[in-house]
Amino acid sequence: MANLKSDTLKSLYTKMLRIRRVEETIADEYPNKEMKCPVHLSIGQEAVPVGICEQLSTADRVYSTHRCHAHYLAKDGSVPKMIAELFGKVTGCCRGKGGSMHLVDHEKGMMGSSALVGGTIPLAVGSALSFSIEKKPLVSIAFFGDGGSEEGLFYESMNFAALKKLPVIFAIENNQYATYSHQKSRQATTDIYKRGDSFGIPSAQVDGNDVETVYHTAKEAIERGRKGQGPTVIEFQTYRWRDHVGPSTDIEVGYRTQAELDGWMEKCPIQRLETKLLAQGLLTPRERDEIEAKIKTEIAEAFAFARESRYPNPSEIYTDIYA
Amino acid sequence: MANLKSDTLKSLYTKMLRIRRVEETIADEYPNKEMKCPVHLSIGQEAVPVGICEQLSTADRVYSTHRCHAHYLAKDGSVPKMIAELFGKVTGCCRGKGGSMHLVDHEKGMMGSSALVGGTIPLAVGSALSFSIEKKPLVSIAFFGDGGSEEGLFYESMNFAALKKLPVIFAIENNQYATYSHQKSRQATTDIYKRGDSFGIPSAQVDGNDVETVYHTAKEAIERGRKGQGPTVIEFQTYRWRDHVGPSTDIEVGYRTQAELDGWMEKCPIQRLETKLLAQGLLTPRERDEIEAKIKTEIAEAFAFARESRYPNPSEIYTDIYA
Amino acid sequence: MRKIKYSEALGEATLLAMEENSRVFLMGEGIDDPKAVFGSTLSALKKFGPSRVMDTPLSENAVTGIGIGAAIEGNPCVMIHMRVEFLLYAMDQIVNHAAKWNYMFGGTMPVPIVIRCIVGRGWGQASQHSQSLHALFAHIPGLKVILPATPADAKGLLYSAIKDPNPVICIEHRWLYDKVGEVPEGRYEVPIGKANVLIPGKDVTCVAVSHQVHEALAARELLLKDGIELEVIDLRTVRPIDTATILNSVRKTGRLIIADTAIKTCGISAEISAMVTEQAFHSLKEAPVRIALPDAPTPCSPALEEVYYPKISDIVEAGRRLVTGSTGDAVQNVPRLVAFQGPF
Amino acid sequence: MRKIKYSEALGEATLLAMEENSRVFLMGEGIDDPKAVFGSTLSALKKFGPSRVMDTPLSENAVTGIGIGAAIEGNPCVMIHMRVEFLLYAMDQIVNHAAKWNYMFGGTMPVPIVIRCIVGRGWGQASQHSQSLHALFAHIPGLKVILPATPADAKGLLYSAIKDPNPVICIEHRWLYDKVGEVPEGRYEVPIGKANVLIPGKDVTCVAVSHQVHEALAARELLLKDGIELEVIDLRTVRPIDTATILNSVRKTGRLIIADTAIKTCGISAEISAMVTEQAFHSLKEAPVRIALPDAPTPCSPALEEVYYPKISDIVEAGRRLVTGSTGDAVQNVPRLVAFQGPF
Ligand SMILES: Cc1ncc(C[n+]2csc(CCOP(=O)(O)OP(=O)(O)O)c2C)c(N)n1
Ligand SMILES: Cc1ncc(C[n+]2csc(CCOP(=O)(O)OP(=O)(O)O)c2C)c(N)n1
Ligand SMILES: [Mg+2]
Ligand SMILES: [Mg+2]
Repeated sequence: MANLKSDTLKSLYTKMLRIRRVEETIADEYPNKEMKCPVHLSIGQEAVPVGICEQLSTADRVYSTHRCHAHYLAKDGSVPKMIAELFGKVTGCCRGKGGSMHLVDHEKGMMGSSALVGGTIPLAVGSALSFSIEKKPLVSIAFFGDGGSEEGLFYESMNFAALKKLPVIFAIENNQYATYSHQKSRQATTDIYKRGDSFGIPSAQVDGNDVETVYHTAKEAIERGRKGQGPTVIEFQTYRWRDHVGPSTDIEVGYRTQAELDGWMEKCPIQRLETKLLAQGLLTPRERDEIEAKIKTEIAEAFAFARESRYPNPSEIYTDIYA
Repeated sequence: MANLKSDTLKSLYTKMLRIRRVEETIADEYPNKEMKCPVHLSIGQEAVPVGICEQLSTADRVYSTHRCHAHYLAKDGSVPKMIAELFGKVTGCCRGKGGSMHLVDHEKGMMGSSALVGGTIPLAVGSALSFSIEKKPLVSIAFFGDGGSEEGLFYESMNFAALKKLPVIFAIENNQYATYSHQKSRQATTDIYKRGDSFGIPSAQVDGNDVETVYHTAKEAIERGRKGQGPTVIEFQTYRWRDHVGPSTDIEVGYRTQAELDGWMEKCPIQRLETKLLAQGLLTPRERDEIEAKIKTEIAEAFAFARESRYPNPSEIYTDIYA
Repeated sequence: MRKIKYSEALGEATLLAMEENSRVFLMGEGIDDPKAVFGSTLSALKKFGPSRVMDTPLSENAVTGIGIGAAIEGNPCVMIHMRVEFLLYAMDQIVNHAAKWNYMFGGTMPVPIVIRCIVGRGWGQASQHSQSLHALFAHIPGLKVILPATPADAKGLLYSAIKDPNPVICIEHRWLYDKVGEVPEGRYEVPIGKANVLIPGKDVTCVAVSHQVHEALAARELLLKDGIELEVIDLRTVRPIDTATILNSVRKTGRLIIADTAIKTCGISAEISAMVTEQAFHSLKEAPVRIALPDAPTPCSPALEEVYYPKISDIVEAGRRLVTGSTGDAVQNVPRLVAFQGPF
Repeated sequence: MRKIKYSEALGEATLLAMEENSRVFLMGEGIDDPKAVFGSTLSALKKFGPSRVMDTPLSENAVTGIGIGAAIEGNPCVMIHMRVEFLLYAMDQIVNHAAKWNYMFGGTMPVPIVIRCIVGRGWGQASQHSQSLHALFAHIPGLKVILPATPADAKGLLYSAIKDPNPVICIEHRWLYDKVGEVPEGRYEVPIGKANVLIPGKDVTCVAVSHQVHEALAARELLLKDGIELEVIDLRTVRPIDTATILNSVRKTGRLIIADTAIKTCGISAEISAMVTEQAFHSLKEAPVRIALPDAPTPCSPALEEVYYPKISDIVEAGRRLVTGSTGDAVQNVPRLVAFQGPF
């Protein structure tokens, strides 16, 4: 594993921090009831989308899930369009039709996200099939959770992708929980990646809270895809800090312990990288503050944009049902 | 592997032969158009159902597929009720409502078969779940093909069965083809059983044309199930001699070669056992002829029964839609 | 009579059926978690624990099939999906298997499964979490399909469904869960396939489904101010349909409004309209009116949700139009039924 | 004009679309095998080979999703399932994804996929291989649903469907495959959403779907002997429905028969009846009549199949009843439409 260049490291840091601050602001603002849609926050899980998407072009594709904020932002989705979408405004990335679970940016290669667990896995394989047919050296990423890996779609999709040697990466964000059920109460064996092996797909399990590891593992997979060598399965171990849905923490619900959460908060992917960059002098405290300030402004502007934007006209109910 | 007793061997032989002769007669009679339903023959594949079902009680369960004749007969289904069903008569095992793809005998533990590939896999797991809830030392068998193993249902079912340690055996009859498509054009890796491994399920691949091997492999799996140690995956390698559907051979269709078929016909499960039994003096030519004669009479009687039986009354269309 | 919530009534029916038959069990994703399907599995969970209130993997298709298999084996199963959309993963098991198993096998294979699922509405749940899909199941012989609209029916219909030897789809609207109403204690059955004349009226029949029952009741009050009496019938079951109760009413009033929570085209409202026209054409003074969703997926934006869903005033205007030939002035003082607020 | 088979017409449309757009491709189980979906993929296979006529694993759900994904990416996909029942494995991908993707994402995500599937009938195919499920799809905004009934429409509608930027479900009745008819050569489009008045008639309108179109045409001949003129309309598309053509006809005749290949309850026949009653109530002389399947799964036995399916004589009797008030004597000389004989 070659060391990453400092530019890359800073970029990874900035992107993760941006996602964190956007989601924290959403959480803070949520009680005002301006964002009238369910929100599934990725706070704590920023390293996986950022480590992967950093290496993608806009022609490479990402498909996502109900928990899609981080994927959208990592794939360079616009913050104002995202916030406007959460506000249900016509300036949102879906013109207000989708909401928090359905962020999209076709031009950036963010192909959408589904509220049906597992539902986008085959769609991502479909993009990869298209790349293969058209002989384009592009890759497609299917992001999904440990819960999503229980859907039959995952296995059918792996078999197809391996059979046709398609450039798709099955990027599993294993945060151990589906809503309030632990993986152990849902899966016979918890090493999800081994199921990829059984289809002859190169598969790995890695620390999903270390953005550099994510980057390196994804790099290999992306290269394999671009070279026409087929799919890769990567299981990223990570953890969700907030409630399954909504802005709050959820220890009081009783399905997990504060100790477990604390343990994972110590592995904060942003803090880890920041500590290292500061220690190695690749980032100065001042630079860090500048980044923070820039993000803060960006977010404030995005919220202002969302607030000022108008709602869609009632007639929009009937537009875009068909292309 | 202990040697089987001669009674058991003769029983296996007789059951396989009975299935073979019943299906050959169906094939011969089919052009008369008295059996107005699609028939999927198992000729060449008799060892798997017989080797497994020989060890089951009527309280143990079997779920089957479109190719269900052999499973029904191996589970002691009645020949007259089967032929009457193919004739669409009210004396059939489904009162004429099901036909060749839907043989059933609740009292014998033959729980039905589905024309949807993969469709019965979870149903068999459901029986096993019931046994587990009720703490009964019984097992449930899901028979399906290499094609069926491509359905997401298989993986979802394996995970569930392994998670809850259910007494189900996933009995895969890998005859290499789904209709006219070879396994290699449908599956990334052809060792289906390895996918069982990836869920932590004891899994094996064995010669499905050697009834003794089938017997011994199933024995272990059944014991494991009865002891509450969970599911087993067994991939049986076998081969279909006739067309996917209908009574004929199908070399002229062009998807497989005569040489391939010939190779497998040499591995005829019945011939193999017969040769051995005769050689070891466990069966005399005279006994063999008696078995043949008895089966012949049984089949003739079954066809006569079917012919003489009446069709269901038109009003039966509306019966049994609800229990 | 004591009053309880719809969610509690569901819980009572479940507990009762589980107490009476020790083989009844519950399955579903996270149904044993602290939120207990908005409280509806709480009492069962407390009393019988996770062995009979079983958490499942996110594998709707196989899990539904496993429930069907266990039901065939003699363990009546209550399968719970948090949204009706999740059933679309299991359509094959429901339509090709559960609905056919007893018929195809000549009456030897009853399938005592209940599949509970929830219809979402509001708070921007959007296109994939707000569909009302009962018409899909109502089209399939071999299934029964119930939509309890009141706490009493939640108990009585669910209880009947669990005891029914056939596959029953039980569709629960999310906005009903917190509704409070009188519910008989103890054993309480409401027969599947019987509609309920909630309030008689001589002028217009309104056959309403699920949450629309409450909109119809509110519309009735408003119409009374115009001197129009709406007879409100809670359809309760969409397969089989209680044609007799509907026809009796329409033969009396000569006018029919059908208020459904689903898309209009090919919905249950079409079936009721066609059936009534077929069987009571000469009693009809005017064409039946369908109040249902427009032919569009559900949008997320609150501005669009607001216009997407039919309103109480739509029923009022339809009633006026049927009786007087005109929708009249804008409807005043329309109550706002309690809307569900996020985050879920 | 030269005559060709329905199956060949499907093949021509496919080939044409593939020649015009090199990104169009076909997927499905065994579609590249020697039987080539009853011949309908043969010409495409010969010309473009298995890279554009792609065999797939038996994984209907993912494969449908993969087709949707490729379509979104710009490769219009024709997905082929040998029975409409197999689509039930893929309902989530079709209803929750394909039908919603463009809407949910504000018009940025068209899904140019055609999903072809076949309806079985006869030769004891029984409950799981003979369903007519178009009403399930007709209920879903975002989908288009076509049922070509003639060789010409097989070509024209399928061609239009492949060029359409939206998900189109194309439902083909197995008994139509060998029908021969005039089919224009070269580029030939039939617009989706337009019904076809096949033969005008002044007395009774018959809106027929798929194979029922041919039964309606045969019934027309028989009714002429009674001096009754049936106007036969081939509905062609069940979403969106061409209400204008139907209403024009009913406003003229005042009488309506709907002949569908599916179950009656909640079927497309209910929608047509409800829609016409809603919009042309005062033109109707009698209640619309629905000719459709009884509320039962399909039985296997030939004795039961015989009574299960509606007959040409049912349309004749309905026509007589609408005009004269009585079904009259038993209908004589009813033709037998060619029935499909096994083994598949
Ligand atoms: C098909 C389907 N089943 C169930 C749900 C309800 N649901 C929404 S999110 C979720 C948990 C998903 O867990 P996982 O895939 O691990 O993703 P995470 O939420 O942990 O990111 C569930 C069960 C759904 N939306 N879709
Ligand atoms: C869900 C579904 N998909 C496709 C079919 C069509 N079909 C019937 S049998 C068959 C092949 C099945 O192959 P396999 O499972 O290997 O069983 P085999 O016929 O070889 O015994 C196919 C594709 C079907 N009946 N159901
Ligand atoms: Mg998770
Ligand atoms: Mg096979």
